[in-house]
Amino acid sequence: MDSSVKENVLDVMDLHVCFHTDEGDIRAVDGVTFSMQRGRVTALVGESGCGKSATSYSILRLLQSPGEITGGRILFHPQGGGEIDITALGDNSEGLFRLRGGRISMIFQEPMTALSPVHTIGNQVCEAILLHQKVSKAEAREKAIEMLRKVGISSAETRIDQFPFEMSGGMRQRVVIAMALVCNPEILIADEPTTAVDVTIQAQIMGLIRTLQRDMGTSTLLITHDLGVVAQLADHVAVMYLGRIVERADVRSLMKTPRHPYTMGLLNSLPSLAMNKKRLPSIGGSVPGMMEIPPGCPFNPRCRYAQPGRCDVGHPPGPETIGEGHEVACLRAREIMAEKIT
Amino acid sequence: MTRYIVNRLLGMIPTLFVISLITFILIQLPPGDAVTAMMKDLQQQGQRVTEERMTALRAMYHLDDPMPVQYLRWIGGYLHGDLGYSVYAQQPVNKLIWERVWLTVVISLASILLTWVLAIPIGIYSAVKQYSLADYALTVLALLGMAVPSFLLSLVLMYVGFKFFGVSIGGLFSPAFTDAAWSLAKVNDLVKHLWIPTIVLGVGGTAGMIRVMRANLLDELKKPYVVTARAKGVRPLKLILKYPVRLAINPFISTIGWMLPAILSGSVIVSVVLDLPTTGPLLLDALMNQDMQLAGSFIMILSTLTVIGTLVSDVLLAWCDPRIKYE
Amino acid sequence: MNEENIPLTTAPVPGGRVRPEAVEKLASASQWRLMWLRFKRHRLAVVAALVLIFLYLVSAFSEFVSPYDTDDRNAACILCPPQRVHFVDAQGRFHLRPFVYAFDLTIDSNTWQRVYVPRTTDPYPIHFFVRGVTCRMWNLFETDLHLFGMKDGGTIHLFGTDELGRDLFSRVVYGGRISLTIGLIGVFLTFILGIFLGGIAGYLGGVVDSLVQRSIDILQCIPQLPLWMAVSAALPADWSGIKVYFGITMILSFLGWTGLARVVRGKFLSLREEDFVVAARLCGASQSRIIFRHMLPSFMSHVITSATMAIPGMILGETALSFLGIGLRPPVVSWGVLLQKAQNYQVVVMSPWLLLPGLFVVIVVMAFNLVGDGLRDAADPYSTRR
Amino acid sequence: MSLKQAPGISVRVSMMAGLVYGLVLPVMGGEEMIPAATWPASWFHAPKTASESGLKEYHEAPVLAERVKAGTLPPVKLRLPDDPVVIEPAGRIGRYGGTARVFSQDSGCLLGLEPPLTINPLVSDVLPNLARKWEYSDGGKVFTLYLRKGMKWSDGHPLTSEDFVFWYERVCCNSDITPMMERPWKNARVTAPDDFTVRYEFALPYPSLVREMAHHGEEFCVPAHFLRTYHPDFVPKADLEAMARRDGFMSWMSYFDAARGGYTKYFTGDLNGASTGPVVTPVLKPYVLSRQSPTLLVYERNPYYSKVDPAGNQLPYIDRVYVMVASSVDVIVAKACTGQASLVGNPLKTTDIPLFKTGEKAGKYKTYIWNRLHGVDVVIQPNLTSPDKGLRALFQDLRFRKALSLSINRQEINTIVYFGRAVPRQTTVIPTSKFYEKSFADAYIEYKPDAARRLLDEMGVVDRNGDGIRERPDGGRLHITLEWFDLETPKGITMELVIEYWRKIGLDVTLRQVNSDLQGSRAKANMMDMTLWHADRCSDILFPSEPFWFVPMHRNWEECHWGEWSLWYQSGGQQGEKPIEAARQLIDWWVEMSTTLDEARQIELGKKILRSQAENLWTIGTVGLAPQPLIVSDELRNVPLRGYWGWDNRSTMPYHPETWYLEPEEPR
Repeated sequence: MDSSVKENVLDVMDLHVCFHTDEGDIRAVDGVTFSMQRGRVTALVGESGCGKSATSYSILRLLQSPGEITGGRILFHPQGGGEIDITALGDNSEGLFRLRGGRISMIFQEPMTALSPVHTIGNQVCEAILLHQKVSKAEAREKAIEMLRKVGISSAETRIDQFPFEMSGGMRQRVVIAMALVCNPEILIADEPTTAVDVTIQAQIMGLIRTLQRDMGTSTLLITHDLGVVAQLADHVAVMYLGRIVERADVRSLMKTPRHPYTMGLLNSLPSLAMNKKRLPSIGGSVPGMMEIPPGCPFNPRCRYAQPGRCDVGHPPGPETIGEGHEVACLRAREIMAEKIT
Repeated sequence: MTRYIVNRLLGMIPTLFVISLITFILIQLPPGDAVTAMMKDLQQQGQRVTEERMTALRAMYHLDDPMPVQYLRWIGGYLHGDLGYSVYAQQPVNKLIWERVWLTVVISLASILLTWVLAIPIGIYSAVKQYSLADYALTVLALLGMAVPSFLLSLVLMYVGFKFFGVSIGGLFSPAFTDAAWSLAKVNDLVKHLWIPTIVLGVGGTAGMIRVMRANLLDELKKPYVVTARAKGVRPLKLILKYPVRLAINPFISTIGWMLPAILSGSVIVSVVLDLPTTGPLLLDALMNQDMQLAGSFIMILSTLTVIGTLVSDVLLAWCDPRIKYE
Repeated sequence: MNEENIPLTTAPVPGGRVRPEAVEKLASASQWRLMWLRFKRHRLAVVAALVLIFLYLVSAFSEFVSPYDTDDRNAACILCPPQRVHFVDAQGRFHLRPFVYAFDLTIDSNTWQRVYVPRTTDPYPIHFFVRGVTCRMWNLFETDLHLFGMKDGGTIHLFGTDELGRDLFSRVVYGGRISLTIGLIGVFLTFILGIFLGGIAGYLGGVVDSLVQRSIDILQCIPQLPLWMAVSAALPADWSGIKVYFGITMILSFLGWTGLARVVRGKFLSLREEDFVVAARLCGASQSRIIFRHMLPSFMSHVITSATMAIPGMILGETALSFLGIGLRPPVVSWGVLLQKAQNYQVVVMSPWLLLPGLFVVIVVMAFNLVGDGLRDAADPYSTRR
Repeated sequence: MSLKQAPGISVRVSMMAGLVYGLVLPVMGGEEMIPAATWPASWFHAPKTASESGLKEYHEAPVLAERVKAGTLPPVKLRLPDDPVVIEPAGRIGRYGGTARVFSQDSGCLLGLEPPLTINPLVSDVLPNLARKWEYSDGGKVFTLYLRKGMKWSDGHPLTSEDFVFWYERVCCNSDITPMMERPWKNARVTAPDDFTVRYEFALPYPSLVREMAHHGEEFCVPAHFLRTYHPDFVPKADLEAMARRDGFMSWMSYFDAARGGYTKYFTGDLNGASTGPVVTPVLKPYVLSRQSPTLLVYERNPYYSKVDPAGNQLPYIDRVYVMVASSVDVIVAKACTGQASLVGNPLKTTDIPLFKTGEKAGKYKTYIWNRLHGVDVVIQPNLTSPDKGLRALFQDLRFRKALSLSINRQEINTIVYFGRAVPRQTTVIPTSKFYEKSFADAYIEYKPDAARRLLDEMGVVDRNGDGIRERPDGGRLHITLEWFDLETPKGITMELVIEYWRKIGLDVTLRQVNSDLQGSRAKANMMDMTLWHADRCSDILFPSEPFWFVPMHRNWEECHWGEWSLWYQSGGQQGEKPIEAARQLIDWWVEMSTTLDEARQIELGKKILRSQAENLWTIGTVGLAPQPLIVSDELRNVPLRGYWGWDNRSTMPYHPETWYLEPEEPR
């Protein structure tokens, strides 16, 4: 990779997303900043309702009313150099249309309904090709079949003319992945790709994404709430809670030395083989609704280390670097680290 | 699929048989018969209404045969295409019906076309621009279209047509053209007269369709495959038309089958108010005068078309929605 | 975005902070409470609902609201146009109490036309809660109290008069009583028939189901017109107006149940396999309990919506029947009957105010449709639409 | 004439005399008689013939002249009878050409009729037409018609007495064609002493035949030469059935009926058969049917029509007549007001006269006001032989019928419905009739509700339970259902007023509108409490032979007030119920009146019958001699400004529609 190409393929800077409802404006993404390393898998982890999907949707400007990006910038650094500020692109601008599916593509959680039931697989995949590449229909069909074979669909030539409902959930997810990667995008956003499929298929899908990502060098943003998937696929991780990033680090250091109490809680509640049939520990309380974000550190009501008067007052703590590429948004991070060591 | 169609066709025969029985009973239910109904017209024609004349007419048209015999003669004739002879109009039934069919079809098709050409785009627009001012305005307009009774709308339009556009009242041609040979002027005159029934029939249908289209489209717009398509970079207009509209339109395609009888029956009330020689008033007069042959045969034709129409609409639905399979 | 289920709350708090008790109250709201909350937000539907309530009240107290009885004839003003209500008189003076002008009747000997010219010299003030024509309120007790009327002998015809000099305003108010109730009762019957037949067909299936399906097909195959005519012709000749009215309601509901039955059957079929139904059966719930306690509520909202949509159909049906001369007939007064005599060229040219009942039909039908719209949106409280 | 001073409404009636064609518009108010000067004097006597008026050569319509030049038509002299009749038009000599437009309800009024005899404009006398003279002999049992020589059918075939004999022997006596023969024609004899004389012999004297020959005489002669090819006596029935089947007819009987020009307006062999073109029944009328479509019948002029105008021009003037078929009366009125028709009469309602008059300028037409011939527009008939014993007793009590009549405010009906232009009167003949006396028309027409209440109290019909409705003398509920059928006259609006008047004196009567077959079947089956009709047959032409409202001799849909007594008379006493003395007296008078030739005796008996109606109120009249609006296009000329319009004179027969012509102002 030559030096002129920036280290990060995508930088999200202080992103704000707000949902206007009759009950008032909900700040789903409350100032998120992270970046994706080129050719690497970056994971966004958090319980449902923490704003990770809203973030991923904003990257491709897929948010529709009542959701709206109210602040921050998203910078994309394509392979060939230059910089595109995605938030600045016009809603119906050509630039945005060429970006979507051409440079950045996305796969979704629900394989059952992600494909149009009344159009054949071939029709939908070829459409993606024809939108972004000047090729004839026959060539597009050839490429589609090639891609379907690549994602592991047997006898792709016949399957291409089938309808989605004639395929299993896993198979359909493979088609969605094929459709996303057929134009060799630079970034793939995978919004909980394995949540809706059973465990065996989950492993295959993850294996597929890993191999394709490596072969095609696609930098991938993985949205998930499953730490197991993160551990297997991700290189770099950001943990989100109530619309904010509470901890960011490479996967190994995050797994080994989590600094933020929430991350620790998440990891503790992971069943590990070593556990001998004890009740799984879980984080007390439940995620408050978007409308009842507590003052101070949003995690303080559920945090074991919370100190009244410090954690539950003032603005939520900003990110603080406490290690090489390791940031955490917790006032007492260092103290906890010290206590833990002793 | 063909096996399905065959046994549906076989299933029709008992249905049609029951319908024919019910139709016959319905028409013969009220007292009196076609001849007594003719008395009023005979009087107006300036003919003498005497007891002797009535008995002669009854004998002439076998109206004094017992009911079962009349039923068998009627249904027998119907089966091999002979629709019998209308006592009231003194002419063969198929001549009466075919004379008026071309106009009824023209008006019905025109209004159906108007309905589809208006309802679908408006339905789409008000769904996409949901809760915008345009959406509310179009909804209220659609409701108004459904709410105004058809005879009132046709009356007012007829008067407006006459007052401001000089379109002669009632009928299809202004007096000068009633018997003139077909010329461009006559066609122009016909078109000038046609827009009133087309609007009245169209408005009613359009209103209903707009609201159904809007509801269907709103459901489809929420589905994930729309988001997938957007993520693929499909342009908005193409996206809406190719995916959600394609699915939202399915129920309409299946209503094409239901249009079969409607095309032929034409709206009775509008035709009576606008004095259009369509099949609607023909059926109304036949029923008012208990003219069994004409009314019965015409209802059987409509019922047959309806039953076929339901089959056609099921087949169409299966054709345009691969998920539906009929074994 | 799709996994966040935007909760419903009552009191919005700036900055996205909400009072906890509002959230609490919402969580425990019953199905109907939820529907009402959601319905309230559909402004157009609320306005329509108010209009309907107002019209139903007016027709309920028609004896009180209308200044005259339906058959009071005023031979002096045959076919006289509506009297306009004024506040400012000819000299520009403003009067708090509204007034109307009397008419001067001149018969143009050339065209034989009755020409009514308002006599602006002496205005007749309108009084409220005035003693007037005595009539039997709901046929129970005598009363002569009226909402508005004249004191010193003048006549007031807000909507003008018909060819016999009868006050059109009073006839429209009384007519409303028939037309509006014909819709309710008709729909109620359709409701019962539809749910019962649809239900047993959907729930029991088998022979019953195919029988009901077959009869629905047949009924829907026969064109509407002959069914209407034959059944209305079957009404015996000497029936009084009111009996004919119930007869007509039966006709309209007898033909209207097929649509609802089909929908209910479909719902029953799909619900039968639902887990909560199987669970209820496992707990040993009786057949009827399952149907009425579990299955019905789940699609009651849909049924209510289609019912409110059916009422306008009934009202329009009544006017259509009257147009064809096979519906209600004088001396019964309904909007259909009033329109029957009014929808011809002569009326449009000479006395267009006779078409006013048509305006009321339009208003009521639109109002019911709007309320139906509001109900349909509110009926599915779990729909994610805003 | 000023209206009753209503509170708050001051009434001024402005009298504006409008000048129409130089005739002062008649003074407003029910005009009893139309002055004879309105029509040409020659219309009151037998029409002169060409020779009598010194006419030598004749002229014909240009369109016929071309056919003569082309050789497809003999010259006019050969087409006209030897000595054609001269008819004087009401206005001036007309202009040939033009196309008139009329609605199916009025087709007879413009297309005209050609019976052997015709009626004078005052509907009081019979005049010769096809026949030049007629005479009775053998005490009224023998009736002889002397036809004019050289008359021809519209296909050129000569009209002879054979056509009259053919009607009786082949049509009237054929049991298939006429299953039930009318009473006087049973065992009669019709012979043809020579080609132009027809002799009728009857068992009983038949004096009213001359009036029937004028009123519906066209039924008595048929194109024998044409009908021979469709009659079972000349063509084997099997062939007839085949021809019928081929032309889409149900049976040879309906095929023959169509050929006879019966109910079918249009008989053609080319429906789906092999014949060369439309075959049309030959007629004697001025116009012949040529084409038909669902909404239009086209009639062309009859080249062999037998009459000429004083200048020798063969009538009629108008070339073509479009008869338009419309689906509803309301649309007809709308079309009439926008000038789409040359003449409109029957479908017009009296209450719409202001609409017609205000639309005159825009529609380019004038609204003529003729007099309706009905003695009374609405004749109310309580059923004297009602199966309900209680009602029967009440109705048969003269006091009850008087109460019914005295409680009707005829003046208010006249004002509201007829703009004060009709005449409140009891059911009786029209003033121009020779049987008429003023007292008959004035019987019990005063508005005396109190007298009516006293009469009911006298009878014991009082309100017992205080609900404002009187009960029967035996205490039972008194409820009367009046079933009525809406035809011709404004019955609905009148009855809503009458019902209210009766309610004011405590009688509970409900209206129930029925359609034509219910009216037909329930009236004949004597199942009606009360019904009503329009009292036609009140002129000298029909009253002697069909006094429906005055003598129990007829049973059909028009009446229900003494069905059982009529049945008793019709069945010669075997069926029905023996009428009460007064009613039997009526029958005797009528039978004698209809069989005596003595004019004075006929008048005396007629007056007895009418006096009995005036005294006994068998039926209750409301308002009569009503204005009949007639929309006449400005193009249509020679239409008399005033006339009598009704069934008795076939609306326009005495006013010679063949003399009307079209003066096109600008191409419409």
